[in-house]
Amino acid sequence: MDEQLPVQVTLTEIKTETPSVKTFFFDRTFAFEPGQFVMVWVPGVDEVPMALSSPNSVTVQKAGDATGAMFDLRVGMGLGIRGPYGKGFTRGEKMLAIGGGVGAAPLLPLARSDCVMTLLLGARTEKELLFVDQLDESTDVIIATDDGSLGQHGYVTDLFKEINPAVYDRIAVCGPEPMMRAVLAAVDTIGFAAKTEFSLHRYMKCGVGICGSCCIDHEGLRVCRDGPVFSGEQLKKSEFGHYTRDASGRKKKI
Amino acid sequence: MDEQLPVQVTLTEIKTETPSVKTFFFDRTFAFEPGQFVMVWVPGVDEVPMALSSPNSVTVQKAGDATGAMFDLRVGMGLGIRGPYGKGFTRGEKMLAIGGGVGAAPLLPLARSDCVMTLLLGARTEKELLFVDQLDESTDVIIATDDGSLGQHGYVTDLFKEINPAVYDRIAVCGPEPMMRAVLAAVDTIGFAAKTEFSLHRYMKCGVGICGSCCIDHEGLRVCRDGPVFSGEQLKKSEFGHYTRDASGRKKKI
Amino acid sequence: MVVLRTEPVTIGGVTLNNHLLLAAGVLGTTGASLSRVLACGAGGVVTKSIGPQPKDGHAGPCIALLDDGILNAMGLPNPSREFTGELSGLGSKPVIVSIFGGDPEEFAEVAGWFKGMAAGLELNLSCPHAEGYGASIGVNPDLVEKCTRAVSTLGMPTWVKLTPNVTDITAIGKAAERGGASAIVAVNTVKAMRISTALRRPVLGNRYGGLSGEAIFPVAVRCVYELYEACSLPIIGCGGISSADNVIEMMMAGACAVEIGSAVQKHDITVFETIKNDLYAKKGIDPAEIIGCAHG
Amino acid sequence: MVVLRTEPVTIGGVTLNNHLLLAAGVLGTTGASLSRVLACGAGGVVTKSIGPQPKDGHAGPCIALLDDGILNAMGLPNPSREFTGELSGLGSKPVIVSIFGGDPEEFAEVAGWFKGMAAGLELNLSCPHAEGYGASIGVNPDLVEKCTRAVSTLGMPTWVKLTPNVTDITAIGKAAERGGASAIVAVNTVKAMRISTALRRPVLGNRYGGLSGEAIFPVAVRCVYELYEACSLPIIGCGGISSADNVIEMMMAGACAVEIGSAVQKHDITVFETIKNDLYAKKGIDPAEIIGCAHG
Repeated sequence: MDEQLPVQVTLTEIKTETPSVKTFFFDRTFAFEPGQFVMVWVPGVDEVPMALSSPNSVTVQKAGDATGAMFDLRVGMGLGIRGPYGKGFTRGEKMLAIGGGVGAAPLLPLARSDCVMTLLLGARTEKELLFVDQLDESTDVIIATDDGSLGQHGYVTDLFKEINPAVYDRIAVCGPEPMMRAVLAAVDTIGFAAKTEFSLHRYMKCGVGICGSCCIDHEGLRVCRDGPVFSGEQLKKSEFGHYTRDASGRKKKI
Repeated sequence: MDEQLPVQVTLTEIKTETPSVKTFFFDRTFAFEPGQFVMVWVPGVDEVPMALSSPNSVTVQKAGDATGAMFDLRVGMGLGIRGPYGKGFTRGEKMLAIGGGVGAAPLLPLARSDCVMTLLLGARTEKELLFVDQLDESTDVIIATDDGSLGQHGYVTDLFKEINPAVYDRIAVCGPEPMMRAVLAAVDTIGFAAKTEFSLHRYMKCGVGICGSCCIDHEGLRVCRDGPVFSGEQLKKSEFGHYTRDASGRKKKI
Repeated sequence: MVVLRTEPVTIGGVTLNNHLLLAAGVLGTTGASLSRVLACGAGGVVTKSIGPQPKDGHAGPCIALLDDGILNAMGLPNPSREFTGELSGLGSKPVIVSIFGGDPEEFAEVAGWFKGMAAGLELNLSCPHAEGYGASIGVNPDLVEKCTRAVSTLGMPTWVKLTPNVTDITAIGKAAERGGASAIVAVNTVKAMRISTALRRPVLGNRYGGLSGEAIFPVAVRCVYELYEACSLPIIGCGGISSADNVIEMMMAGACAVEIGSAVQKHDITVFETIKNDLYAKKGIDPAEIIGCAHG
Repeated sequence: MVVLRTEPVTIGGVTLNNHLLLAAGVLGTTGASLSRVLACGAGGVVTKSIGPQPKDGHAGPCIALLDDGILNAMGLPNPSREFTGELSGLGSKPVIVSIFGGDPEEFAEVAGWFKGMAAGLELNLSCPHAEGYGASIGVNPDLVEKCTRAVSTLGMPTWVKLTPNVTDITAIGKAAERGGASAIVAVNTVKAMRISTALRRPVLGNRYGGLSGEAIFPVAVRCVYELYEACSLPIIGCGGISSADNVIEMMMAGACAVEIGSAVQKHDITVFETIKNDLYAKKGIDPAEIIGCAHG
């Protein structure tokens, strides 16, 4: 197996990105492919998967005990990290990226690798838009907000209807699952499902493909090892957008 | 550690060399340095160290339960072998080799590697001389027998007095310990102790330098790992030639 | 290298496609995952362990990957009775449901949910006793016998998975036998711990965990060997098996079949096909020729 | 990476040159070998186990080298009382004599031979009871207490080495504590077996053996951790330690010092210097700052 005990990192900077999202920078870099995740150990609390937003940062929305505990951490405190794990985005040359809310986190390193031509960025409201400035430096950003406070009044799926998908070789999507499901329907209509990849989020315990907590129906694909990035073809007939499972394994509607 | 479980070999030929010595040929070759030994597992009996007389043979004198059981084996039967272990002879270019009884066994591969100019070979009687023909093919053999039935009437130490040691760059000795002790005294007198190596035999259990059964006084050198080949300088002030230890670790005079 | 002939095999009342089962707790969470592993060549699959109430399991970290094994403390997460819904798509496939409970009544209750739904049941005894002080049910022969009987009386094949964390595993094996077990599975994980010297605390959220994988293979072989001498039940070996040679070794120790878990992490799901390629051949021998042959 | 300050340390009544001891059964057969290991940097040395009568030990093979450990069944070979002659040249060096017996009387008898000759005694409890059916003394708390008391009353530092092959090692630790032990050594080898699939028989002459080395390090850490919570005695960790980080981990679990055995086979006698170079520094911390710190 080669020993993969967590390595300790010390927090060097904590940046509040939006009212519900922070980026935690640490003192070690990890070589990773955009879309891969690390298992982050908040000592004394829990260990949860988080997407790397750069070689030395994770960007996180406060959502449960572990992320809640992280939000109470200060610079100089420690975390344990193991990984990166999983299958990241397949890189194209002229990509379209679609991100919603904290889903923009793994799309930032993708954009910074100079393969994304256009990025459709959505959030509920202007304040919740993530990484607008950073993304602007690497790609063309088109914005939509649910409440119209910035950019188009509506969803990224509305933006998608207005662009010409044919100019892109691949599409990368990351955001709330209902948004991603809607994008899958849209790309499938135009025959782009195979060239579109979605980064899934599922409850994980081990992160390395053994416990089965993150298996999705109906092929039994493991989000931590066969994903978290999947193609639209893989997801079309899956539970994606319909239900997920909780820590005990019980199904929960999305 | 890298797994070193015994490998199975099948006996392909059993050759009676002398009334008390047999060579057992098997169906696998082992890369080894002359002087190294293998741990030979006689299934259901014991596991004991034996010198390799060639890449696919051990030459053995019947001396206890394990060797006794080996003498009852037939072609087609199996043994377990692990190794080779230990430090073999340092190769010179113009070596003198001195062998007594079954001690000639590790000297055969040394002679066959074309570095031995002269080999002094001793035994109690002509019938107990080992590998005379084979050695004759690779080096100049001078013989002594205790009873004078062949060659000089006397010991290899007598032969040693009659040769000129200065023409040799190294000396390799293997045989009964009293014989080897006498040779050590002789080479030490002429300042050759550092260039002379002796192959020791001690009771062994593990063969890999952990149990301590084969440690010799007074430096605690391990015959299986620091030896079995030692220089005369290492042995001068040791138990060599004086006492050994039995399976329980009690001292026994030689 | 011994090779076996390819054939289905019936052990402890369950007919398997081959001798290699997926061990409990490894990818056995959903019907889809169990199907996938069967399609990847496993001869049978054991599910995650199902208990009387839904459980989220322990706080993480739940796993630590070592050089020669895995340390885990999942904490028996399971959806309880809802799991029956996962089995409907598996029909008559060789699926064994792993179950646990805090006492014989709970074992019987959980077992009852799966009657007619699976090829058999495997009792996970490495679970806390309802009123115990942390010691697992599996260390107490009397409790093992009672829990086994509570399930075996329901009439389904009842395998009992033993913990190696006992002074005398043969006493536990005999207790399972008295309780009417159809087969013994040896063994579950070895109680262990690692500490992060960087973070100065145990690497697992639960502190203690179970060690599996290559590190415990010699312990598992020894347990199978001891149980083969002490008990008359068929034995299924489990613990660090990752190659065809390991399977043969387990059989020589006395096992009729094996369960594979940690190797699925190290070598991925293709490990079943890999082992099958080395293990089976048309002209292979009948395993009966080697099962227990190391007892000479 | 934590580094410790360089200093002698007194544990369980014995003053050691540093925290790294040679474990029993490894090169501890002769005074010359013990001296050599001390000269190679060990802070103390434990001898081979000495018993009431001379023993040749088991028929071979006595050892099997695995990828991640060693399996051995030496069978307690020892020269018995004659061993006192090996100690005369060691003077006041930190030498601990490992002893065993079949009952408390034999333990006391053997211990008596070494009074005034060694820095302390370590009881090897992984030996058969004189009238037992193969089970070792170390699985029986009552016997452990009696054997410990029989030796501790003689007044020498008395370390008790526990076997991990029990359901509850804390019960054994407490028994040793009641018996007057000066320190607990955790742990001896894990009962295990390997079978040669080529020769179709166990690789060891004795069939069963003890597993040591890296494979059992997580078991040893867990035992030290459990004993640190259950007992008040100083604990010496043993089992698969081969690096400075392992030493620190053992200390965080609760150990004051460690014994090293299998690593001497894998890394040779220079392992003590290698670990010391990584472990100690002039500006290192007092180990007391980390001993037991993983108990948070």
